[in-house]
Amino acid sequence: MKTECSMCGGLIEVPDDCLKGELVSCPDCGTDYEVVGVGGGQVTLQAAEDVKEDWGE
Amino acid sequence: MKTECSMCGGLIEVPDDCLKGELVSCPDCGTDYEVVGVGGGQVTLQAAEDVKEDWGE
Amino acid sequence: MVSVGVVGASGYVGGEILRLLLQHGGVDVTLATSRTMKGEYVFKAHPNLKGFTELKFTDDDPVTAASKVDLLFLSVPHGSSVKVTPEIVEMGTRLIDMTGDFRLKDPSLYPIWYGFEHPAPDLLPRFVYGLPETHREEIRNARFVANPGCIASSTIYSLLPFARSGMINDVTVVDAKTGSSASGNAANRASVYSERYNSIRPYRAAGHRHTAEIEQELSQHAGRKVKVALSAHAVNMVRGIQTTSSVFTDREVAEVDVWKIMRQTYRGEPFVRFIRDRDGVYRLPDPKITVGSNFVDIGFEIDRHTGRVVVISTIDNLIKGAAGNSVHSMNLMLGFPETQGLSTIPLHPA
Amino acid sequence: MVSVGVVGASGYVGGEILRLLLQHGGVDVTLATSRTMKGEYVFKAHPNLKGFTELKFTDDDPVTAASKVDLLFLSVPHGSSVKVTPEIVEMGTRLIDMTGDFRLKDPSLYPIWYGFEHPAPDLLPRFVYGLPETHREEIRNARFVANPGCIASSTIYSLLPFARSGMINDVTVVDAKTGSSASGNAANRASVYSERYNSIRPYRAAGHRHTAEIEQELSQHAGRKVKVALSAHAVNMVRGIQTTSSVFTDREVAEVDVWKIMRQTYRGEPFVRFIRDRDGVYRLPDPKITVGSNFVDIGFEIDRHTGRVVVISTIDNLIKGAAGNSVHSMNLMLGFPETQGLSTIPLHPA
Amino acid sequence: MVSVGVVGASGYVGGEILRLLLQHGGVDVTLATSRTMKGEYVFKAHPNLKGFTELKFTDDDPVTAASKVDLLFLSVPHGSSVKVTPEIVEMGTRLIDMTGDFRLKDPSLYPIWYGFEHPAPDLLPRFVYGLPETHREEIRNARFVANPGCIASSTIYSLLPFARSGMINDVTVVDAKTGSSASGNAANRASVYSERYNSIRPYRAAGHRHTAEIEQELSQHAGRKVKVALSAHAVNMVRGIQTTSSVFTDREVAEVDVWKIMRQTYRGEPFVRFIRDRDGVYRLPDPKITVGSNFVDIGFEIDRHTGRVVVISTIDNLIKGAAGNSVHSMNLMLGFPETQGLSTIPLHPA
Amino acid sequence: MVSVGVVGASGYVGGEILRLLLQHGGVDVTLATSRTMKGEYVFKAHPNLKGFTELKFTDDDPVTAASKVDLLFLSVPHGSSVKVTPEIVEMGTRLIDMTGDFRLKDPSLYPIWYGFEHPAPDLLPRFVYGLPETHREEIRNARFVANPGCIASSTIYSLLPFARSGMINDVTVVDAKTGSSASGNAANRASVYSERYNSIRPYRAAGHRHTAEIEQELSQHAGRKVKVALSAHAVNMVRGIQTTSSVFTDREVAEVDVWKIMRQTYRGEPFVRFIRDRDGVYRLPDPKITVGSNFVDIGFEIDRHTGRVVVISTIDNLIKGAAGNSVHSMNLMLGFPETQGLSTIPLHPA
Ligand SMILES: NC(=O)c1ccc[n+]([C@@H]2O[C@H](COP(=O)([O-])OP(=O)(O)OC[C@H]3O[C@@H](n4cnc5c(N)ncnc54)[C@H](OP(=O)(O)O)[C@@H]3O)[C@@H](O)[C@H]2O)c1
Ligand SMILES: NC(=O)c1ccc[n+]([C@@H]2O[C@H](COP(=O)([O-])OP(=O)(O)OC[C@H]3O[C@@H](n4cnc5c(N)ncnc54)[C@H](OP(=O)(O)O)[C@@H]3O)[C@@H](O)[C@H]2O)c1
Ligand SMILES: NC(=O)c1ccc[n+]([C@@H]2O[C@H](COP(=O)([O-])OP(=O)(O)OC[C@H]3O[C@@H](n4cnc5c(N)ncnc54)[C@H](OP(=O)(O)O)[C@@H]3O)[C@@H](O)[C@H]2O)c1
Ligand SMILES: NC(=O)c1ccc[n+]([C@@H]2O[C@H](COP(=O)([O-])OP(=O)(O)OC[C@H]3O[C@@H](n4cnc5c(N)ncnc54)[C@H](OP(=O)(O)O)[C@@H]3O)[C@@H](O)[C@H]2O)c1
Ligand SMILES: [Zn+2]
Ligand SMILES: [Zn+2]
Repeated sequence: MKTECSMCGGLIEVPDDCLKGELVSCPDCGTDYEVVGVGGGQVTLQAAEDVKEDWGE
Repeated sequence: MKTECSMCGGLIEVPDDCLKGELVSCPDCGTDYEVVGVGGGQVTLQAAEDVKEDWGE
Repeated sequence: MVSVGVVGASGYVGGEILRLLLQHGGVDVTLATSRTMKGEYVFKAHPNLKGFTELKFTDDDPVTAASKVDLLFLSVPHGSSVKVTPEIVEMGTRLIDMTGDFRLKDPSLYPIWYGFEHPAPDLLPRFVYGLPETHREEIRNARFVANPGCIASSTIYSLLPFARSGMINDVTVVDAKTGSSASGNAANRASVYSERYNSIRPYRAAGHRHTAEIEQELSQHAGRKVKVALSAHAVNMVRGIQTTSSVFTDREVAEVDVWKIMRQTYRGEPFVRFIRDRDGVYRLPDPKITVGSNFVDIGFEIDRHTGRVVVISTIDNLIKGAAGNSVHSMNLMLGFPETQGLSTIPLHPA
Repeated sequence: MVSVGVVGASGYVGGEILRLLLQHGGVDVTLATSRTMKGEYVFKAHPNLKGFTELKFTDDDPVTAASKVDLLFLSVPHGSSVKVTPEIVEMGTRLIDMTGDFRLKDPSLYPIWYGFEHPAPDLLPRFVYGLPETHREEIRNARFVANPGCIASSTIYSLLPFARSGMINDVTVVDAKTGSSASGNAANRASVYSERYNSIRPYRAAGHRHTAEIEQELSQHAGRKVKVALSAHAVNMVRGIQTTSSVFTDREVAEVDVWKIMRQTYRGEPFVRFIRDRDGVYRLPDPKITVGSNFVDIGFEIDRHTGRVVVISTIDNLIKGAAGNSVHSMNLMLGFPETQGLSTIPLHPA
Repeated sequence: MVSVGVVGASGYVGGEILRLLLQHGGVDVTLATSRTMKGEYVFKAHPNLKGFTELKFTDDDPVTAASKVDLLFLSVPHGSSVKVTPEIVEMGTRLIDMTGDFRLKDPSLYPIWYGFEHPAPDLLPRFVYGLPETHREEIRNARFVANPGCIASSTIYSLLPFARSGMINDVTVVDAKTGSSASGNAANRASVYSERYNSIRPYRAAGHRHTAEIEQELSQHAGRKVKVALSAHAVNMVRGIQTTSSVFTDREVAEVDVWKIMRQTYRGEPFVRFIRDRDGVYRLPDPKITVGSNFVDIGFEIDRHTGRVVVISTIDNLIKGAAGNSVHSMNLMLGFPETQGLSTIPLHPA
Repeated sequence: MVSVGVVGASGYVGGEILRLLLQHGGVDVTLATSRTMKGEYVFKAHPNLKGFTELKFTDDDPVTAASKVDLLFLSVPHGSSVKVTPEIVEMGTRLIDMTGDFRLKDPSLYPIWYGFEHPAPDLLPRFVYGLPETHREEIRNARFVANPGCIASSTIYSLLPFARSGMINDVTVVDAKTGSSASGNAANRASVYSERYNSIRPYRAAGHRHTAEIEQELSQHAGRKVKVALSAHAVNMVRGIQTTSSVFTDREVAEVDVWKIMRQTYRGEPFVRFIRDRDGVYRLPDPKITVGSNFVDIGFEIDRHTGRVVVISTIDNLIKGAAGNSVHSMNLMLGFPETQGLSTIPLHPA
């Protein structure tokens, strides 16, 4: 099932059998989301905390 | 104190206060030695086992 | 099958057009000219083509060449197209001109940016600026296309969403980094490997010609005069262009705002990729992962400290910046599927 | 459509197999495993694939992976295939193993060249050495293929005509130069850019593992024991291998003789090119014009002064030296046209 | 002879300090620490030093190290200096700190740019910002020096004449291109050769830490708040930094004006060269001809179209951007001739 | 002070001689000639020298040049020295000839290896082959020195211990890899950056001229005819040469035996380093850590499988392979300490 990224408008693929608490990320902008609601062929996502790792430069 | 490498003839620097069991290596050929005897301003070395690590290629 | 020819086919762009056409499937390459390599196999200049064609260079002049094919790519240096193009236009052969000679609409810009008075200003309106994403329908109906400059197209792709949305103002600073193939195959002191390896040569700190076409195109979309301060550097690689643009915005913009205008501008475009990630090795566009393909990769970062959006884009100068874009135009002009012959995945690592 | 999977898909060879399969048209890539990147898009490891797939890595173990597909590519380090392969063989899933674990027929060679006693010597005969040019029919009928090593295949292609014709004798000296991707994606002190740039690292002056498979394959064709003195260097580039071999011949050979055995050996082969010219920039094989393709380019020079033929060949280590060759084998195994998905023209210049 | 030590001596900057000191003639290097290479010859980490020293690494902690020498170079990562420096300051050993931990005067900037609350804000005033051209007399009298960041120093050298003369206004846009050694010797996915070769990585499009020290130093000279919009890219080479700065000026400036402020600022400076030529291969600064030396090369171009001066400067990040500058400071602190050990001619071509 | 001049000073070797002499301290460079850059500052050709000299090129012909100095370096292409040297020899000015025109003792070798009949065979005995390690005393007393070829000197350094000890037999296979500067500054299709980057060009698979001088020098030491099978490749870098030699020995040799002959041959030599380690990144010679210095780095590996010793050596072709060696000779000829001006530590990483 696909849902729209609230940051960039990209399509995020979420497995049909996903569970609350699973993590997904947007292929376009890299925003991480947590699945906070499932049901009725719909899924609700909440942006996870943004921990940007250092590139090492 | 300096002693000669039995492999390559290079000079190996061994600290004056070295102890038996200490490891030293030859700056020219990389052979590792264990200090097996000390005394009288002299030191006896024995080549340590050659464990060549992989370069990762 | 449609027959196409390439004039200036011994050059780097010419060679790349040949490579794409030989894999295209819809056209027949029947002519490749070179003044210096007449009679040689084209793979003498382009050794990669060995095994794919036994075509030989002829020294047909451009006008003769145009008389022998259905569509002609003219891939010669700036200033040498305009000498022959009027006659070709008259003849009516479909023409895609890789030079800058017909890119500018305002003839008065030629003396300023190119250093010559344009000898055929009346022909300028008959050429379409060959950027498919902004001139798709015109190209479909065009007989004469002026293919964009390589730094120009990378810059325009970056700034277009900002121009369209009215976000752009003041002067936008653009820092361009190009590989060596962007300056063609000429052998001279400056192109010698020993001099260019390990170098970052600021070969045009100011006054780069592409400024003119960038401003022309962006101003159209912005509905006001857009100004660009472009500095171009040649870096230690052969292919690829990266442009880093500082767009100063009046009001503070959020990431979501930028995404919105990016999507609006490029929805459905087959050759635009967005590259932006929070971690990993490739967080923003890098020619390393674009080269070899017809993509323009675009990404951005917001700089609150100075009120700008840093927009970064990369292309393969010989493909999206030249041959690929022109084959895209050819596809539009001749009614082929837009992406035919252009969907190769880039290599990684390479 | 046939479903295929890749184990070790986060690696460089795994990524290249994915790239080729995504453009192949005849197969469905349904599985890509990584122990460390589970749940990530494959384009996180292989950013070039962005826009071509939304597949994500799973962490299926190799045996489970084998149970889910029609054909499996196993692209993990040497020594880790042999631990899981017996179970896969039992299951019967078609398998192309990229490691050296099943390349040698003589189990006694494993301790000498690989440093381990082979745990499943009885399986060795069930694997075909996956060099299509020499084992085409066997591969067609194979379920289990051991794909050749990259330096090995470049060397074998060079020396095969000499082995077959009985010209080879004594020891043949082979100098190999490889790009960095030949050693995979591991991050360690030796693979750091600052250490490896501008370097020529003689990383295996003697004792290179591929010696064993080179001698095995050539000896078969020569009908006598062939010996190879191989020294391998890592040079300043990412892709490509060049091997320069000194073949000492008993009797004086003429250019025409060498051409004859070359033609005899490679007539009709779709992925072998001969590169030999008297002038121009590319007179002998150079990875620069091979990389990006599935070609092996072969050329030679006769050295009367010392009675040798210098044979030079180049391949893209990730394509003809790995992923391309394995897809070629897959085509044979599954009945696709041999060249399907493998006919890309290399880039020049790049 | 004065005895000096280096903490973090296995790193790239540490190694470069060792190289310079071993050729200096006035000091004795008696101590080089590494936590991971204790007991190894320093040439194991720095193979270039083979034949020049038989010194071995110790794992003395920084405070112990400070107790054993007359002057200590602290060449460890950001954030790890501040943990040990207070104790060293108390001890009174002369210290040159290569990190950013004591470069900023305003402690409130640390959380913003470095992500940590400064634990010893009272010590900040006791450190001199170690840029000899602007703080020469202070350094002469200093016991504690905070050596500038590499991109920071290149940028400051470029913009200083404009800051001093009051020409600078608004935001100055700075595009930085660095070699790989600027990010140290750490092995990780991003530093692997195969990933970094042929790449232009916009590793800090906005928010680069050096922004803070650049603004601090320039504002002092300008007598007003100077703002800098810095974007940093890692390019395909090991050593060298180039910064291209767009200085927007209120009034139109002529070439002669720029020369004047350049001369005023840098008259008599032994390590500043002006690079500006109308023809030839090297018309503006290029790391290619700076690397290996302690020079900062500066040049400029005037862009009337947008009312800016493009100022370009290059340094060797490990020398003028780190080790060389710190040895320059050491010379001042210890009363050696300023240029001792620092006058090597760069190589060309290389 | 002694005055010295350089003919062909616009070239890469000429520029490197200038660089070394400007830092030498014992001589005055009073003359630098170029036919094409008369009146220009030498730093126009050699931008690294900016700040170190205000010398300008003259177009004095070589003979006039010789009349104005105490010692002349002749750094022009092969074949153009012999046209002017007889006159200079007559004049008696000390001369160091960088070309191959006076390296061979046997005039009959010139047509074979250089393609010309030697016009002054009687002068050949008056030149000393300028390899200080083997001809030290002769050079001290020489007026005329023929400086060795770059690949030749790297190869001779590798093989000398084997020749002297009688270990060498049959044909020794030598694989050479060189940077681009080894072929001078000429701009032509093959030297263009876009063509040479990322390339491994087997530019002389057989028949390399240096073979003749290698065999001449080694045969002298071996007391028998030594034969060398040399293949030369140009790789992707500017400076540095690596030669990998396969020395086949009659009887099995042990590591300790090789060390013994290495020590015997090079005891006390200031510019020879042995590079051989069991772990770490640099286990054998690599140009990366030699370039910029006057060292020859030598290492080896024993290959029991084929009964050979693989000997590897690296030099900086412009220093130990040319300018450095010639300054070493100058030091000997003029009574300076041998190492004066030549003891720079190479850079790492770079
Ligand atoms: N390189 C890029 O990335 C790029 C990108 C976009 C646009 N372009 C534009 O594309 C055109 C071709 O560029 P390129 O990079 O292929 O250049 P190139 O490698 O120098 O090739 C140009 C070819 O044109 C021929 N030529 C040279 N001077 C000529 C003249 N006065 N009249 C007719 N033919 C002449 C030459 O072939 P013979 O001497 O054998 O006849 C030469 O091989 C240029 O206008 C360039 O600005 C280039
Ligand atoms: N590179 C070449 O040119 C080339 C050519 C011919 C053949 N080969 C062979 O192809 C195979 C793959 O090479 P590569 O270059 O792709 O190497 P690579 O880049 O290092 O990738 C190997 C992958 O295997 C996984 N892996 C590592 N250790 C493993 C273990 N112990 N068990 C299971 N999986 C493991 C890793 O993924 P995770 O950690 O994410 O699971 C890694 O990404 C090797 O056998 C190599 O010898 C390589
Ligand atoms: N590279 C440049 O161009 C440049 C320029 C200007 C300033 N700098 C600054 O100079 C300093 C050193 O940079 P570099 O490039 O030399 O880095 P580097 O190559 O990473 O070396 C740093 C060394 O410090 C040691 N180290 C690492 N973490 C440590 C810790 N937590 N505590 C104590 N020691 C630690 C490591 O040695 P062991 O693990 O062996 O102890 C390492 O070799 C940094 O602050 C950097 O920002 C660098
Ligand atoms: N490059 C190396 O690594 C290396 C190593 C060992 C020995 N060598 C030898 O050193 C010599 C110089 O090599 P290089 O690399 O410096 O070559 P280069 O860069 O081509 O320089 C040679 C210079 O000689 C001048 N020249 C060219 N043709 C000439 C002629 N016919 N008569 C007189 N002058 C001429 C040119 O200067 P103008 O045109 O300005 O007069 C040119 O700059 C060669 O004999 C070479 O074989 C080179
Ligand atoms: Zn998104
Ligand atoms: Zn030893």
